[in-house]
This record gives sequence, C-alpha cells and structure tokens, in this order.
Amino acid sequence: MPELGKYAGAVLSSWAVSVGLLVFLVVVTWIGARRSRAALDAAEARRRERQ
Amino acid sequence: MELVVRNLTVARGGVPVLVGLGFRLAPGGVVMLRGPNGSGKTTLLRTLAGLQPPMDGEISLPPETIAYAAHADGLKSQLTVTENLAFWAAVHGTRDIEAALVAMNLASLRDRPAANLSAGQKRRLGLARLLVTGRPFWLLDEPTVSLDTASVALFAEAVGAHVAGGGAALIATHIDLGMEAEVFDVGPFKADPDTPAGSGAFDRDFDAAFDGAIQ
Amino acid sequence: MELVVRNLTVARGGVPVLVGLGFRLAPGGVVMLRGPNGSGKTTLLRTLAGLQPPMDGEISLPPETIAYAAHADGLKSQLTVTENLAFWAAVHGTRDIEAALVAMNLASLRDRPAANLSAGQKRRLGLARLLVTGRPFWLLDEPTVSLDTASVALFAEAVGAHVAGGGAALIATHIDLGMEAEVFDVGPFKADPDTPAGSGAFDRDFDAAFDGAIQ
Amino acid sequence: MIALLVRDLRLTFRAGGGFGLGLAFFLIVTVLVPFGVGPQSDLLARIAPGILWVGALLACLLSLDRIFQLDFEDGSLDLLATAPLPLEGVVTMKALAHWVTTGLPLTLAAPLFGGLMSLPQAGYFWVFVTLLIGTPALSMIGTFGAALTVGLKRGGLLLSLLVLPLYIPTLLFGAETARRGIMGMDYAQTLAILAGVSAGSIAILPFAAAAAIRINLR
Amino acid sequence: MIALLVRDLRLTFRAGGGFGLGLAFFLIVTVLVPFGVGPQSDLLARIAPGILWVGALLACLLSLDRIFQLDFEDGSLDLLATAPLPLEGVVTMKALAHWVTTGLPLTLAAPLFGGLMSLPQAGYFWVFVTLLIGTPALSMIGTFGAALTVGLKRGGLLLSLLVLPLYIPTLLFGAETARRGIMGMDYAQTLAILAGVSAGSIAILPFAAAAAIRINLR
Amino acid sequence: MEDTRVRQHDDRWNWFWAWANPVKFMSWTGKVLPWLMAMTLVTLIPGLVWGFFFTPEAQGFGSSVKIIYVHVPSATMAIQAWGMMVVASLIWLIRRHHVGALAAKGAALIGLTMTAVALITGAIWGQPMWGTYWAWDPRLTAFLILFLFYIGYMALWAAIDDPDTAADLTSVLAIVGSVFAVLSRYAVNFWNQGLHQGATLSLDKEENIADVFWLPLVLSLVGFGLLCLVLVLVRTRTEVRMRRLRAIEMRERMRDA
Ligand code: HEM
Ligand SMILES: Nc1ncnc2c1ncn2[C@@H]1O[C@H](COP(=O)(O)OP(=O)(O)OP(=O)(O)O)[C@@H](O)[C@H]1O
Ligand SMILES: Nc1ncnc2c1ncn2[C@@H]1O[C@H](COP(=O)(O)OP(=O)(O)OP(=O)(O)O)[C@@H](O)[C@H]1O
Ligand SMILES: [Mg+2]
Ligand SMILES: [Mg+2]
Repeated sequence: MPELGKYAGAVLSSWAVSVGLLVFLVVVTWIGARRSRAALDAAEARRRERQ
Repeated sequence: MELVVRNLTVARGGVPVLVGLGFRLAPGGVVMLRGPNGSGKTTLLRTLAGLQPPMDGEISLPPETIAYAAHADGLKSQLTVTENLAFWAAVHGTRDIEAALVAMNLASLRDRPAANLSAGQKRRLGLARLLVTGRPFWLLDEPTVSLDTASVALFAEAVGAHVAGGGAALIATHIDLGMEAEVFDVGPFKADPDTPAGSGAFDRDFDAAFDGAIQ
Repeated sequence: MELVVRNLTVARGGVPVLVGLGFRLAPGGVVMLRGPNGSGKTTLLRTLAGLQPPMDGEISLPPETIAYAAHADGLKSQLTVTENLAFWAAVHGTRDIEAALVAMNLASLRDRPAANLSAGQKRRLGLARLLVTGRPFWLLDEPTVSLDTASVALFAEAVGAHVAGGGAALIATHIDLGMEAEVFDVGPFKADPDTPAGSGAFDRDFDAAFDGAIQ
Repeated sequence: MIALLVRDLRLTFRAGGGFGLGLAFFLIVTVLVPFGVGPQSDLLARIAPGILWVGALLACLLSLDRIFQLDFEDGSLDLLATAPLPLEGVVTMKALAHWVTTGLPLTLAAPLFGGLMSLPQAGYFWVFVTLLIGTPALSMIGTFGAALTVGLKRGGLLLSLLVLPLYIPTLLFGAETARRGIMGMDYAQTLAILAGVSAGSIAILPFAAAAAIRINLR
Repeated sequence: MIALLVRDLRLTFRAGGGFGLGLAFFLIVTVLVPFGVGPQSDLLARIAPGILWVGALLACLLSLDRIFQLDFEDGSLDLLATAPLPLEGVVTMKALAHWVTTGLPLTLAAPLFGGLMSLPQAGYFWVFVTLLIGTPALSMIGTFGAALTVGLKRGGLLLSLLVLPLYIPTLLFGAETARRGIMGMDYAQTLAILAGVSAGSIAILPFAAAAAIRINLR
Repeated sequence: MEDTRVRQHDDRWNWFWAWANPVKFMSWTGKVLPWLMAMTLVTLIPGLVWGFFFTPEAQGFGSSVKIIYVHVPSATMAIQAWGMMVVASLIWLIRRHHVGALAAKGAALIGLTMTAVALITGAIWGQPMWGTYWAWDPRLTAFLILFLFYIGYMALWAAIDDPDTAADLTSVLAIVGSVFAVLSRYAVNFWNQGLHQGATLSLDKEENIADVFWLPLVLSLVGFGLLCLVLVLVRTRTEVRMRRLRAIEMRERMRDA
C-alpha cells in the first residue's frame, strides 16, 4: 500500500467509486448478455420445433 | 384513375403482416376488407394512405387522390361544424363546404360545437370531411365502431352516394354494413410467421443463418 | 340472491336518462341490454355497480355481489398475466387464481406481460378477473367492441360457463352474441326531456317557477 | 391494501413506469438555476436551500398526474371503487406509493444536488431533514389535487395550479426551517409547524381525496 | 397553412384550450421563489433576471406536450400528414402558434412579474428584450422535442428531460445578456449569439421535427 | 405512388458494410472478442496497478495525482462513447444497418457510466485542489450537460416500443443533441472562466518526471479504451439478440392471433 498522506481520503474514495462503477458496468453487461443468450436460445428452439 | 395494388407486403414493427396482396379499386367500386383481429387491415390501410412505407411490392394510383379516416375523425370538439369543415377544406385547397354540409344533412347543425353532436352526427361530420378533401378514394378503418343500427344505415347511405358520384371506398370492418360490395378477405395473404419475407434484411439473414446451422 | 330493480331512474349530468326501469336478474340468467346510442345503457350499468347514485327508485341485491367491467379491463400492460390476476384476487380477498387461469385457458400464458397479449387473450384475462372477484353478478358494458367473430364466440362460451355455474350476467351490446338470453330494451324507458323527474330538485323547481310565471 | 402498494411500486419500477423522471426533473431545475443566475458560488450558497425546496416541490408536482390518471384510463379506478376496499385506504396507499417513488428519492438526492448549488456544509443536513418531514405532506396534498382532477383530459397544468397554493405553507416552513438551521438560528417553532402540516394533511386529506374520487367517477 | 395557425390559435383561446395556464405557471414560479429563498430584496434583485428566465423556460416547457398530443389523439395528425401540406410547414406553424400563445405572453408578462422579484429598473427592458429574442428558440426546440415524443403515453416528463439540455444555450445567453445589460457591461456579443441560436433553430429544426413526426406516425 | 422504402445501397463499399450485417457481425465479434478481452486485461490491470501503487507524488498535487489514472481515461471515454454513438446513428439513418442503431444503444450506458466516473472523481479531486466539490467551470459544466444528454437518450430508447422507430428517433436526437452540446460548450466560456487544467497535461512541463506519470497514464488510457470496445461489442451483441428475440416473439404472437 503506497503512502498517500493527507490526500488518502480523496484518492481512495475516487478509486473506489471508479472501480465500483466499472465493475457494475461489467457485471450488468455480462448478466444482460447471459440472459439474452438464454432467452434467444429458448426462442430459437421453439421456432425450430415448429418447423 | 384506378388504385392498383400488386404483390404488396405490408409490415408492422419490421415484421411482415400481409404478403403478396393484390387487388384493384376502380371508381364506382366498394371493397370491404375482412379479416380477424390483428390480421393487418389497419396496417394495410395506413400503408395505402402513405403513412408508412410498404415493405415490398407496388401501389399505383394518381397522386393525392386518397382520403384516409381512422375511427378518430380529426374533429375538434371546441370548434363548430362549419369551423371544423372549413379548416379541412382550407388544408386541401378546396373552398366549398356548403355542398358537403347539405350532402351529409348537417346544414341545420352548422353552428353547433362538435362536442355537442351525437355519435351519429359526428360520424356524418367525419364523412363530410372526406367530401371536402375532394379526393375520390376513401380508405375507412372500422368506421362503424359503437354506432347503433340506425346510424350504420345512415353511414352506408352516405358511402353509397359518394360511390354513385364516381368515388370509390375501401372499408375495413367486422360487421355487415348491408351495402353492395366486393369482399376482400385478407386472410389468405397472412404472412407465414415462419417464412420471413421482404427486404427487412435483419430477420431473413438470421433465419437463414440459424436454419443453415441446423441442416 | 337476486338482483331486483324497481322503478329506477338513472341520470347523467343531473338530467334523467332512463325513467321507471324495472327488471330482475336471478342466478342462471343472462339479460342483454339493448338500445340505440346514447340511450343510457352505460349509465344504467354504472348505477347498478354503485359508481353513481340512482336518481330515484330501488335497487335491491345482496351486498358485494356485483362485478363490473367496462370495455377497459383494468389490466396493466407491464404486469404479467399472473401478476394482474393476483392483484385483483388480493383486492377481493380471494387467493386462488389457478382455477380462473385454467377456466379461461390462460395457463400457458401465465408469464406473458399483458402488453404482449392479443385482443382476444386480453378479453379472456378480463373475464378471468371477473372470476377471481368471486362475485356472481357480472355487469358487462359492450364487452365485444372490436372483437372478431371467433373471439366473440369464445367470449360467449365463457359467459355461458359462468352462468351455468350459478352466476348471472347483464350485458350491454349492439351486436348479437349468439347466446340464449333474455333481451331487455331500454328504449321504452327513455326519459321524456320535457317532463322533469326524480329528485333533482334544481330542474323541477325551475320548471315549476317558469310554468307558473307563464300561466 | 398492501397488494395495491406493491402493485404501484412494481409498476413504477418496471420499464416505462417513470421512476427517476421526477428525480431527473429535480436535477434539471437545480442545474438550470445556476445557468440562469450565474455561477458565483457565494450567491448560489445563499439561495441554495430555497431553490432546492422549490425544485423538489416542482418535481413532485409534475409527477402528480400519474397517481390516478393511468388507473382511470384503463378502468382500474372504477374497479377499485367497486372492490371491497375503503376508498380512503386506496387513496392513502396511492399517496404512500407516490412518496416512496418521488418524495423519498428527492429527499435522498437533495443533499447530493446541493453540491451543484454550493450548499454550505450544515445545509446538507437541514435540507435533508426538512424534506424528509415535508415531502409526505407534498405527496398527500398532491394526491388530493390529483383526485380532484382525475378524468379531466389535459388536467396536468390545471392540477399544478390547484395544488400550488396548497403547497405554499409546506414550502414556507420547510425552507425557512432549513435556512434557520443553517444559520444557527432558533428553528424549533418552524420545524414543529412543518411537522404539524404534514401530520394534519395525512390525517385529513385521505377523506377529502376519496370523496373527490367518488364524485369524479359518478 | 395560415388556416392551421388560425385553427390552433382559436383552439387555444376557446374555453378549455389552456391559454393562460403557462402564464399562471410562470407567475407561480416567480411567487414560489421568494417564499423559498426568503424576502430580502437585495438578494432577490440579484437573482431576478435569472429566475425570470428559468421560470419562463419551465412554463414554456410544461406547455410543450399540447403541441402535437391532442392532434395525435384525435387523428388530426394522421390527416395532416396525408394532406397536401409539407410537414415542415405544419411543424413551423405549430411552433409559431405555440410561441404566440406561450412565448409572447410570457415575454409581455415578465417585466410585470419582475416587480415581485425586486427587479432593478434597467432589468425591465433587458428581460423583455432577451425573452423576445429567446422565446422563439424555446418554442422551436420544444416543438422538436414534442415531435420526438408524440404518441408516447406519458411523454410529458420524458419530453422535459429531452428538451432541457437543448434549452441550455438559449438560457445561458439569454440570462447572461440580461445580466450584462443590467450591469452596463458589454452585451453585444452574447446578444448576437442569442439571436443566432434563435435563427439557427428556426432554420434547421423544422426539418428534424418533421422527420420525427413521419417516423412516429409510421 | 412513390415507393419510399430504403433500398440496400450498391456501391464499391459493399464489402465493408457487409461486416455490419447482423449475422456476420455476430460471427466475427464472437471470434474477435476473446482476444480483445485478453488485451484489455493485460493493459488495464497493469496500467491501474502501476498508476495506483508505483507512481510518486507530484509537486503541488501530492499523492492526489493518482486520481488522474481513473479521471482522465474515463473523461476521454465519455466523449469517445458519444462520438461513437453519433457515428453509429448516422450509419443507421443513412445506410439502415440495424447493427449501427443497436451499437449506439449499447454504447449509451457505457458513456453514461464513464461520464459519472469522470464527474465523481473530478468532484472528489476538486475538494483538496480547489476547495470545493463543484464549481461552474466550463469543462465541468459541459460534462454535466453530457450526463443529461445520456440520460435523455437512454430514456427515449426505453420509452418507445417499436425498435426501428426507437432507433430512428434516438438517432435524430443524438445528432441534434450533439449540435446543441457543442453550442453549450461554447456558451459556458462566455459565462464563467474555468479552474480546470488546460488541454495539456500540466505535469509534463517538467520533462524528467513526465514519463513517470505519463507512461502509466497511457497504459490505462489504452486499457480503458479496450475495455470500452469490449463492452460496446458485448452490449451490441446483446442488443442484436434482443432484437432477434423480439422478432421471433412477434411472429409467435401473430401465429397465436
Ligand atoms: C467534476 C469535476 C471534473 C470534471 C467533469 C472533469 C473533466 C475532465 C475532462 C473532460 C478532461 C479532459 C479529458 C480529455 O480531454 O481527454 C479532464 C482532464 C483532466 N482533469 Fe479533470 N475534471 C474535473 C475535475 C478535475 C479536478 C478537480 C482536477 C484537479 C485539480 C482535474 C484534473 C484534470 C487533469 C490534470 C486533466 C488532464 C488534462 C489534460 O492534459 O488534458 N480535473 N477532466
Ligand atoms: N404497436 C404495435 N407494435 C407492433 N406490432 C403491432 C402493434 N400493433 C399491432 N401490431 C401487430 O400488427 C399486426 C396487425 O395489426 P393491425 O392493427 O393492422 O390488425 P387489424 O386487422 O387492424 O386488427 P383489428 O381488427 O383488431 O383492428 C397484429 O398482428 C398486431 O399484433
Ligand atoms: N359526460 C357526459 N356528460 C353529460 N351527459 C353525457 C355524458 N356522456 C354521455 N352523456 C349523455 O348521457 C346519455 C346516456 O349516455 P350513455 O353513455 O349511458 O349511453 P349508452 O346507451 O351507453 O350509449 P352507447 O351505445 O353510445 O354506449 C346520452 O344522451 C349522452 O348524450
Ligand atoms: Mg384495425
Ligand atoms: Mg355505452
């Protein structure tokens, strides 16, 4: 852990927020991708069944 | 002076609804559009009216000859009968609203605000609006919704008069209007949900890709 | 367990619309309400449902036995079929929505948002809502507006099942639903515009005053 | 009754339900004011609590017509009126749902947006507290106004006009308490009145609102 | 085309047309702000031009959804789109009607309401002039936003959200010019840009708005 | 009547646009994505770790200079994402390639998040540097407006049911909005003079320490760029699937009807 001195609060909180938001974005994107893939696979299967 | 539709595909939300439609409507003709709920009658009429682009096929008619009416009549309840009509006449560059008032038996109501008209009278005013457009081809979408039997007869009469005068009408309706007309059932042209058609490249390519994967 | 109406006067905007109505509806009965546009069918149904007070006369029925449906079904398009039904069940203090889902052939659609239902399916969901209220008397106002023939038949069937199970229905409609029913025409009860009736004291007093002044 | 609250919250949070729009409007008002009056932070600091209150009030106001309008249009309101629930309870639940989806987020966001207005340190606390006490009154009064105008075609602006005078006491005492709190003056009295206004509204207005709905459905 | 303008004006002035509601909202905002920030007249005088501009902008904003919504609902918009009028012209007339019924009254009323905000003497002139030049841009931009959201069920608040960022340049230059004018500073440049924003909006946005309507009717 | 439907253009760029065919897009992105993800990991993580742990304090900034490694890349990406959205919207409006519209839709949330990161880190940095979390500095103001644009743009997408209509309208909004965003940026200069750093890194005036700060910054800039690229591609793929899913569901509904 580097020595941050009097700016420790600012540095740590801004990094925490940034990393947090980035992780949030990645997770949201990942969940969305998985959901859409599952839903579409089910729908394509239904469609194929009909043919 | 004829409305000719050839091999027309109309779409709703990018998905074809009716495929390969063809018919013609000549002056003096009335065509009743039939089909179950959701079969695409409204979509077809809006496409013919130029409100949405056709997905495929051809619509040929002389320019600016179509008057479209959904069941909303475009009447302003705060304006009087005359003001309503005069506005639409001005928009269409015609001036004479007297003839339309007389034809639709509205002359005695000319200064009533549209808000105070009964449902049947409103419908007559809507038809008068079609008259002042001066356009021969009427496209009517469920024009008799929640009209009683008497009002329906009145409506049929008015359409008859227009047609007798060289006009033509295409009417989407579920009920029997009791007028002499050709019936055009859209049922047979229903798009097969499983064979995507038209130029909406998105789905066609997809189906091809997925079907390819299976075969 | 019978809905009895005696000498009823219903009013719209303070003006009597139907005067001196009387009829009775027993379990197992279906009554079709007939009458031209503006004759007061909607007004009558809303009065029976308790949404507006009668102007005069008497409505007798056991408390909390009426389920009312205008053509708007009170469905939320963002909620699924189950969520919609469960809500109305909770409001009416019933719990079991399964029976209603099965009865209306909606079980396979249970997780669809209402927005994605076709018109006929929506109507079925509306009827399922009536079922979960657990109330015997259905008051239906133009329930088949813009339904096609197939959907109308389906609807008639559902009402038939309810009635066979000891329910009763009062239906205002312009079209023929093709079911066995008593017809009640409101025409003869139409209020005469010139003879003020009921307890709407305002008009009656005025009329009296002015008539007095002239004589 | 709980079912009604749950349904309303669910509807608001689903796509297209309009959650967050009130918040967005609040943000936009607090952003616009500096654009209007200029960027000097001393000036902004002085008007900040007042403007935050006015912004929250306007944001609340604009979301009022949703309270009953959708239920009226799709017929749910008719059905609720014929259901075995007291209409007073329905109205209260509607007001509560409105507060949870509008008043509460506004209260939580106000200290945040205060930063944009150079709100002084003590202000964060006081704006938060006064809004927390005041917004229930805004929701309840607004529900009453919405009940009065339900069924009118373009009731939106009329609703604003009806409700705004009713909002003035809440605004006055809310903003004044916040200002006094920030400046370290005696705030007990105005705070008590603010709380009184809230409590009074919640006690009385459900009956008035239910009566208004009954009349409007007639 | 003129017929359309005449009809729109007539509709607004008839009972229930909503003329005056924008004005009333403007009045209420200017009344609320003193309640919010407190009655000190020096403070009010400093923020007066900015608040008047913000108030006018909000009042304008809230009347936007009327521009097309009623015509859309009763089917007139479909019929206008099939009529032999260019849709760009229709849109321009709609914006003009909106300006005549909202922007112009606001401009005329602003100096009047300025009194409530202790607006300094010179301010009457400057608020009037900048609003006169700026409100046409507000109407035109608003018409574009209304065209984007026509047909959406509860488009009102979404419309505000979309339009407000677009209003920022107008507001900035308008309020800044008024402030500079009042303080006797050099205003030529900002005034010229304000006029440019107005002219540019009127020149370009009718096309974007007409395109949006065509898409929405599809 | 004139046939107004948009035909596929035929010109010598067709080979290029073929990549935007949804099926082809799904297949090539599926192949490229793993590589891009790997590259993201090997730039972003070292860049951030270097920036956080192994940079010295800067004169005048102290250790707070470390904020720059999240602040500047996110600010850059916020602007890039908007630029990408506008270009993708134009592609949709002009060439009617669905992937264009869907990519624009996918980029919006990324842009919004990056804008939020830049705003928040900037605000936190402002407290020690300028003594205030927020000042109406032109660059800060412009970012706030950008933030509002992103919200409005996403709200419009969410509000419209029909995907093609939504694509058209949001594209028009993105283009008109850009004009007004530039105008606002210009406007705030008249209104307030700024506190914010100029366009050049104030640090690199002192040549000898410049590299110490510059290299990790470049590395994290590249890392952020790659991350955003990966996210845009993944989100676009999601949107393509959702669009396809919608079409299938509509066809099912048609069959039921
Ligand atoms: C909410 C507040 C802030 C916002 C929205 C913001 C936004 C931005 C933007 C948009 C850039 C330009 C990135 C680019 O052009 O690629 C930037 C760069 C930068 N910011 Fe900030 N900033 C904020 C606060 C601060 C603060 C408080 C500091 C430190 C005192 C700071 C230091 C820097 C530095 C050193 C750069 C790099 C300048 C360059 O060479 O381009 N920022 N910021
Ligand atoms: N807003 C919409 N978005 C997407 N698809 C829609 C929309 N409205 C209708 N559809 C679908 O488009 C198809 C055609 O609808 P259309 O309204 O043209 O039918 P219609 O024949 O007029 O039916 P009705 O007799 O009920 O009026 C239907 O399958 C319907 O599900
Ligand atoms: N909002 C209103 N205010 C005042 N009078 C009204 C209002 N709505 C309808 N009326 C009048 O009340 C009378 C009864 O209307 P009601 O809606 O009950 O008729 P209905 O039989 O249901 O007609 P329809 O078959 O058209 O539905 C009509 O004469 C009508 O003109
Ligand atoms: Mg139809
Ligand atoms: Mg009726």
